[in-house]
Parts: sequence; C-alpha cells; structure tokens
Amino acid sequence: MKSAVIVFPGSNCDRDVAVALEKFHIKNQMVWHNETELPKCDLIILPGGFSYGDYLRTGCIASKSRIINAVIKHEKNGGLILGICNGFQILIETGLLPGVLLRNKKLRFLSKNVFLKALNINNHFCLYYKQKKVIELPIAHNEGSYFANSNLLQNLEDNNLIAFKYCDQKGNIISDANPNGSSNNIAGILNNKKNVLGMMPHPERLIDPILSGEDGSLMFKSLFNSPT
Amino acid sequence: MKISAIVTLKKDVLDPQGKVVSQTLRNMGYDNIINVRQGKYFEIELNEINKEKAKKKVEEICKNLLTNIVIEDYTINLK
Amino acid sequence: MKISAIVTLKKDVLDPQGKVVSQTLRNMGYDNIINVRQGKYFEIELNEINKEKAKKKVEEICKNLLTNIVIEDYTINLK
Amino acid sequence: MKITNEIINKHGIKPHEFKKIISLIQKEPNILELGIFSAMWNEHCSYKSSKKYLRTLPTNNKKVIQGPGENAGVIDIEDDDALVFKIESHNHPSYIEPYQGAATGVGGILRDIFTMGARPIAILNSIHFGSHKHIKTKNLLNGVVSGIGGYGNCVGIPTVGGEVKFDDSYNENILVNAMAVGLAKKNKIFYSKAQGINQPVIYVGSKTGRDGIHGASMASAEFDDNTEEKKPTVQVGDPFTEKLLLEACLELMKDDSIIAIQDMGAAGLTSSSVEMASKGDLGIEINLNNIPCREKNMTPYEMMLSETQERMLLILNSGKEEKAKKIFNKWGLDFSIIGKTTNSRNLVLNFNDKEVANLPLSSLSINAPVYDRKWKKNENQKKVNMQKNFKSFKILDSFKKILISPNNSEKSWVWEQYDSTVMADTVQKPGGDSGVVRIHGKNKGIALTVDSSAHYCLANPLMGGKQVVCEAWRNLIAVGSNPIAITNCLNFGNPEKDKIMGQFVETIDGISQACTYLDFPVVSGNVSFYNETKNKAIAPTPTIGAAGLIKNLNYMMTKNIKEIGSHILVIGKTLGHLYQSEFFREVLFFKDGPPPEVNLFNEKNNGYAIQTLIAKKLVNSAHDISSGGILLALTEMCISGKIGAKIKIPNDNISIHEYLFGEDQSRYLVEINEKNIKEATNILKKNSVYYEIIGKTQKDKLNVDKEFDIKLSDLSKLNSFWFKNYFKEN
Ligand SMILES: Nc1ncnc2c1ncn2[C@@H]1O[C@H](COP(=O)(O)OP(=O)(O)O)[C@@H](O)[C@H]1O
Ligand SMILES: [Mg+2]
Repeated sequence: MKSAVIVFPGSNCDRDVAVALEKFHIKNQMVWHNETELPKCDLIILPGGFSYGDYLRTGCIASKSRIINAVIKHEKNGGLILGICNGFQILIETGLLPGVLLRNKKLRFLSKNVFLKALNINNHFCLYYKQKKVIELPIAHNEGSYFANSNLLQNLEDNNLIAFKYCDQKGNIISDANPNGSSNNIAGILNNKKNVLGMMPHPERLIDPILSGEDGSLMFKSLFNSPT
Repeated sequence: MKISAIVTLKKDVLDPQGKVVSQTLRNMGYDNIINVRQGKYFEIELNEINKEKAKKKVEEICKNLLTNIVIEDYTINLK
Repeated sequence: MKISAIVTLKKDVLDPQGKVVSQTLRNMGYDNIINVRQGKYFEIELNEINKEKAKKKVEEICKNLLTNIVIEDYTINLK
Repeated sequence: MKITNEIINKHGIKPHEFKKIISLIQKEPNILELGIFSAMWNEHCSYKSSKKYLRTLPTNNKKVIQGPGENAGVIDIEDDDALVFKIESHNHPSYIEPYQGAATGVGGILRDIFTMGARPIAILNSIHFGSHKHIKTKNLLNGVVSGIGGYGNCVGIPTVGGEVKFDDSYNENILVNAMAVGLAKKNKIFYSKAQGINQPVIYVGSKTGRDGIHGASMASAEFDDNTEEKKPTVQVGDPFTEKLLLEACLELMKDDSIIAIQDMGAAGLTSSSVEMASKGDLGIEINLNNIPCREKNMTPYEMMLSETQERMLLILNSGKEEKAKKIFNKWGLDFSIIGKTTNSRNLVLNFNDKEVANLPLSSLSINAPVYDRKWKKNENQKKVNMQKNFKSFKILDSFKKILISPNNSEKSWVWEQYDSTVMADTVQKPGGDSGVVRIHGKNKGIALTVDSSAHYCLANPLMGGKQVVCEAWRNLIAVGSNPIAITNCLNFGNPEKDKIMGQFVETIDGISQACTYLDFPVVSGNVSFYNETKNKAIAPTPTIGAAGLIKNLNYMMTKNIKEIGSHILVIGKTLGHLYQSEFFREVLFFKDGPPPEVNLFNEKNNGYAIQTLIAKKLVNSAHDISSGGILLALTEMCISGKIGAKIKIPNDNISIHEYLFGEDQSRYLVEINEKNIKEATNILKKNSVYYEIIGKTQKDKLNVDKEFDIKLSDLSKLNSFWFKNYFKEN
C-alpha cells in the first residue's frame, strides 16, 4: 500500500497523519498542493487543519488547488481517498462527497473525544472495526455539522454509505451523543463506490496507548491490509 | 469598478448564527425583533469599466467560488 | 419591516479573508481582480411599521451588538 | 511639523524625558524620531519601572541555556533537546476587541517561540475577567476564548492548559496572558543579536498596514474616559499567515543562512531593528521605500510604528538572499531586503532618497530611562476571629455553593474550544494538574501549567508571590514531573503610585525567594503595568507559567481515581487556614484576612516525597490541594475517575469546616492501594513528611463521615452547571 498526503497551505495534521502511516508501514509521500501530478499511489489522504485559514468556507479554497484535478482523476480510476476533518470539508467542496458541513450547533469550536459506531465495515478503511463495538476518537472542529436534504440522507442510509455515527459510550446513537448537530448523528460518509471516505474525527491522533487510546490504529491497519 | 455581492443561506437552511443574534437582541431588550439572518458580504474591485461585463464576471465568481450553491444564494449590486 | 445591515472592516484594517479570496480568484485566472474585502451581512426583520423608527432601532443594534467600532463600520438599508 | 508640548505629551513622553532625549541626541527630534522614542521609552519596551527589580530574580542554574533578555527562555531537557518558552500579556487590546486582542496575543507569543528556532508544541492561557454579573463579562469571556482558540487552532498548536478566573477587580481591566512552548535542538537556537557589518536586513511576512500604530504606548497607558479615541490601535490577526511564516522560518533555519532573527512585536519595525542592532553593538540602515506596504501613501512614521502582525526581521549572511527568498515565496510571503548592518551604532532611516531619521542606538536602548520608583510596604491584613460565623453553615450546602461558583466550576466549556490534541502528542489534556505533551518520537514528556492567586497577593504580596510559584511547582509534581523552570507575567496597576509599586516589589521578592529555594529559575517573562481604570487597579496578579520534565512517560501521574478500595492520603499538614479561602469568599462573602502561610521547607520536602512515591510506582493517582481545600480536590479526583470515596476527619484539633475547606499550602491528595500502603507510609515517615489516611475509595458516591453522602453524578452536574447556564446551553 502506497499513499500520498496532500499538503495545503495551512494544513496542520499533515505530519500527524504521515507519522501514523509510517507507523503502520504504509509507504507515504507528501505532495505539495501546487503540483499537478501525483506520485504512484493507492491512497490519497487529505489531512486535517485549516487549509487557507478556512477563510471564506472551510475546504473551499483548497478545492481550487492545482493538485485537485489529479485527485479527482485518482478517484475516477478507483483509487482510495481519505479526507479527515478539513480533508472531509475539502472532499465536500470538490464534490467527491455529497452534502455540506455547517458550523457546529453550539457555534463554537469543539475539541474532545467522542464515541463512534462503525456502520459500514465492508470497505478498505474500516475493515478492522469489525472487532470494536464502540470506537473512541478525538474531534477538533468548528464546522462539522453534516447537513443533507432528506433525499440525500435517505440515499446514504439506504445504500449503507454512512461509515460512522456519533454514539454514547454504550453504543446508543442518540442526540445527546451528537456533538455538533449533524443530521442523523453522521460523523463520516462514503461515496457510492466506497473508495472515498470523509470523516470529522481524527484517527491519526489516537494510535498509541500512551495517549488516551489507540482506536485510530484500526483504520491504518485496515488500509495496510487492504488489497491494492 | 466596485461591485458588491451578498451571499445568504437559502431560506430552508437553518441559520444558527442568525438565530443567536436574534436571541441575543431579544435578551438585550429589543423585543420587536422577529428574525435575523446572517450572510456574507463581498466588495470586489475589478479592473473593468464596462458595467455589464463587470457584472458578468462577478456573477461567474459568485458561482465558481463565493457561494456553495447547495445551501446559499447570492445577489449582486453595482456600487 | 425588513432592514439589512452590512458590517465591514474599516478601510485600514487588515482583512485576511478578503486577501485570500482575491489571491484565489487571481490563481483561478481572474486576473483583473484588484481587491476583495469581506464583511458580514444581516437581514433584520422587525415588528415596526414606521420606517424611521425601524432604521433608528437597527442603527442602535449595529452599534450595540453587530459591530465593534474599533475595527468595523456599518451601513444600513431598508429593503 | 513643529514638535509642540502637546505632541510630546500625546506620545506619552514626560517633559523631563524630552529634555533627556535632547541631551542624548544633541538635537531636537523630528516627529518620526519622537515617535521612535515614544515607542522605545514607554514602559512596555523599556521596562523602566520594573528593570531594577527584575534583575533580582534568580535566572540561572545549570539547565538554563538562555534566561530573560531574548525572545524566550531556553532550558536543557536532555538528549540534545531544548525547551523554549515564554508568557505574555495582551490585556488592553483584549478588553477593547476581545476576539482580535486575544488572538493576536497568541500570535505574538508563538512568534517569540519560533524566532528562537523552536517548533511550538503547546499553548497555555491565563485569563481573568470581572464579576460574572458585570455587563461586559459575558461578551469578553466569549470573545477572548474564541480568539485564543481561533488563532491557536488554526496554526495547529495544542492548547494544553490554563486558568479562568473572575473577580470584581478586573471589571474594566481583564487579563489575557498567553504562554507558548517550543522544542528546539540545543545547538540550533537562534538569537536576535546582529553580527557582522554590511549584512542584509530582511523583512518577511505580512505587508505593513496602519494597524495598531502606537499599540505599545497604549499598553502602557491607563484607561480613561477617552479610551474610545485610542481605539483604532487594535490589530487583526491572520493565523493562516502565521502558520505559513512559522513553516517558512523553520525551513530557512535548517542551515546557517540566518545570523539573527527577531519578530516584529510591540512597536514593530522600530523595536525589532533597534534591539537587533543594539544587542550586536552595531548600526543599522533601512531604506523605507523597500518596506512592503498594504496601503498606499504610508508615511515613514506609520511604517516604523505600525504593529501589523505576522512579520519578522532577519539578518542574513550575505549571499543567502536568493535562497531565503525562494523559501518565503514558496509559502506566499513577502520578502524584501530593506537595509544593512553598519558600524555606525546609529539607526538611520532613508525614504525617497532622503535621510529621515538618524539616532544613536544607545539613546534608545541602554540610555533609555530606568526609574527607581517610590514604593510603600503593603499593609498586610490581620486575622479576626471568625469561628462563630461559619460553624453554623452546613458542609454540603456550603460545598454546593463552591462547586457551582464560576471560579470553582469545571472549565471544559473553555478548553473544549481549544484544540488540545493536534500534533498527536498530548498525553494529558486540560483538566488535570498540568498539561503534558510528549516530545515527538520519544517516550519523554513535558508538563506545563499556568497559575495565579491574585486574592492571596492582594492580601499579602510577598506571601502571594511565594505561594503562586509553589502552586505551579506542585501542579508539576502532581503529574509526575521534575519541575525545571518558570516564566512569569506580572500584571499590576499604575507603578507611578507607591502602593502599586510596593505590591510589585514585594511580589517579586516572594517569587524570588520561592524560586531560589526550589531551584526553579525564571527564564523569561513579561510585565504589564497600568491595568487600572479611573483610579481602580486590578488585584496584583503575577501569573506563573512553569515547565517540568517527565523522563519516562510510563511514570506520568494523573488525578483520576483508578480503583475501588484503595486508600486516600492527605500529604502535608492541615492547619485549617480559612482566610482568603473559597469557603470564606463564596459562602460567607468574607474577603479579608491573611493568605495561607507558605513554608518552603515543607513545600520541597513534601514535593520530593511525592516524586519518590511516584518513581516507585506506589501511587495510583495524585492531585494537589489548592483553592477549595481537601473536599474540592477529592471531588475532582472522584469525578474524573468516576469512582467515589468515603472519608473521615482523622482528628478533632480543628473544626470540620477548617479541615475540609482550609487552604493550607504544600499539600497533596494521593490514592494508594492496599498492597503499597505500607511501603508508601514508610517512605513518608522516613522523610519526615506529615500524612493522614482519611479514607478509602468506593463506588459512585462521595461520603463524608456524619456529614453527607452524595452521588458523584450529582456533584459532577453541579460542577459543570455554571458555564452552560451562563451561556444558556442547557
Ligand atoms: N483557560 C483555560 N484554558 C485551558 N485549560 C484550562 C483553562 N482554565 C482551566 N483549564 C484547565 O482546567 C483545569 C483546572 O484548572 P485550575 O482549577 O486552575 O487548576 P489548578 O488549581 O490545578 O491550577 C486545569 O487542567 C486547567 O489546565
Ligand atoms: Mg492543581
């Protein structure tokens, strides 16, 4: 498995995700947003952070970068793309994933650990979450409230395209466990082909037992072991 | 030439910022506030003297960058 | 009655957002962009039929809540 | 332009100071030169009232690589790693524009760190507001917190600790102190001292605008009714540009292109160029036509005094210009060669081919005024007998009042707005005694805390100064670290008043005594005077930021109770000091009397004992006992561990109120399980450490013998009630 992390001006989780990829033996290269071509890779990661300061709309300006055409092409060819936090916002602005991400319901930035349930594990990203009923990962965002009209929501539910939902510690998907006001407690979604995943929580921040857990590891293990 | 563009959330999209503003105003004693909606305002200075052309450009810009058409609308005004 | 208020950064105040937007537009090929400044737009619906009174209220609201006169200016428009 | 008395006065320069200027430079200054003097001679840049006393602080030991005097202090944390840190205030701007004031405060302190060649790895903040009932407080609190978060989150540095306090004395003078911490290689530290003649002087970062002209003078002026007029001096922060500047500077620092580097902070280009040249005992010549400007027709005066954020001044080894330019351009930042170093020992400014200013640098730096201000000893308060007054208060009712008070509430409403986990090295988030960040790629960590105790300092500045250093030390000990050094931000009123100056002098004395005794040197800091409005000054508020080293993170300690059935011990003697306590304040509304005594011998001895217990893995959890006393400390341990406790007062020498709410210093609570209790108590005895076993942990409930029995979830709700209620988020 080979990966490429795209670095935008203002990305700030690029290093963190590169460290995680390395730890789980995925060969990674960093790619500057101004490039027009990608190195040979199976997986592209759009990291978290504040590309272009999140000015105008989160993820919007990054979605106009020169490298984006290559990212779109990669997807067309069936390559994998993972967008984490700001990366998810970029995927939405690029149109690679549907819906929008609005400001958190309480209108403030939220940094805390949340509990998640993996609803679709039959994809390259989530295979290893089979073993875990409830996952704990950190979120850190201002605009993570996933919003979609009822048709789209229905479509996501019906086609099993919701990868993660926020839940409580016991795994109940209830509104009290929804940190940001997302429709249907959505924390991450897949595209139709299931080669693109966008998610608000940060798996790369919890890959070590000395931190508050290592549930993020399972995503990188899934990716490492997925057929290329 | 200066042209302004206003980008607002579509009517059926929840506007939590506007809601907070109107709530705050009511708390401050402005009890005849019915509703507040918040949007973005852009003032665009263009090197273009033809009004129509300038307007077209800004229209394009609104579509291509300034609005997310899924949830937002825009209006344009010559200054 | 609906009244709109536009809050913009004072002329000499740095506008980081506007700066990035104009830079992006230039990168997208809009090379006749001279400058973009970004502000906030508010649409305020009031229970008040007297135009002048409504305007006064909104003016007050702008001063008391919507702007920080240290760095921002406002303009008001009847809709 | 003729320099009138009015103009001189407007520049905050006193008549006798103006005379001194003329004698130093042997001419009448022009307006630009006067502006430069005004910026360099004001309190903020010259430290003219504080210098004499700052010199008395202990600033050295064998771990200190760089003490005060540079952009930040540097200490050795072994294995070639160096820790760079400093705290700074942004009080006045934050009161005027809370979001931008606080945001640019964070931006400024981050630049102080990365100018030294360090990558920032943590941010902390200490924020003080007026009474929650004051009409401005809610807006200020909201703005300041989102400003701190808005900036730090965007740059991508975790905020790992801080404090939030409310008191009437800050009603019109809030405090916003931000601390930043960075990591560098010991042999790759960058300094601001210019070296070599004819070396290029480079401007990088944002373009200069008319922001904050005379911001530094504002920070040194008391507020009055005309503050409105001074308003446009607030700057807007651009954290996105800061992030780019950070990456570009660190990229250029990989080789030896840079001779010296200094951020343009207060007094912008003026102070940075003057400081760099003076430190190197050189001259500097600048062509102002080369300054990248944001607005048209900017004057030399505006360029020199602008406080536009996100800018740096560099002196490069000549020949490295092209390489450096490439890097800055890649990151989309302005890069301009604006001048050169000279051997003239003068600051020379040229504009449109004319010399517009020429000043001997010594007149701006070493010959700037230093004052030995009059000061008066503080009238320390005596004890009055209060026994009768409090015994009738029910313990649980009193405790509930403390739990829901803004000062003692749990602060997650605040710190959840700060990204605390970016960089993926945060091993202890806000909420514990100290934040802990791992040194990237290693198994060692740095513990960080900021503390202040203004109530204590107001009652007795000497004791308060000592206490706050000890409190920081204790917070570091409690997470299993070895305290190494501190930085300090001294927030006071108007130093021209002998009473305020007295508070300052005595506080520094207290800080010095504690730091000396604990071998806890001061490596950097900041003084903020004139926190005073209409003659009403804030309570003296020294804020201590402190760092400790955890050599092996497997030995890190946390405060959450780990298991049921283990013993709870109070380490250190409880005398029941209630004056200045939260109990007296929140329940009796009584604010007089002396603060608790600090005994430095006990402080050290108890701290070392805790370290020994932790090193031998005998402790499950530990927490220092600070404001609120034993009961609040224990409750915090229980809530965070989701495990209860049952305790009994071990003696009847003092009343139960005094035992549970007393704020005697140098104490800790520790949880020790049955199998370790013997060994642990033996160690304590051997080291002559006073301890008491007060009870055991149990499921779900907190039980205080004969007094009350309450579910933890109820306590937890009470403790997190205030903020949510204040911001109507229920
Ligand atoms: N403004 C803040 N920013 C970040 N963390 C904060 C802030 N205020 C309080 N905290 C966190 O809340 C916890 C309790 O704070 P405090 O009661 O001041 O602790 P202590 O008494 O141990 O110094 C600490 O972990 C602290 O870091
Ligand atoms: Mg503590």
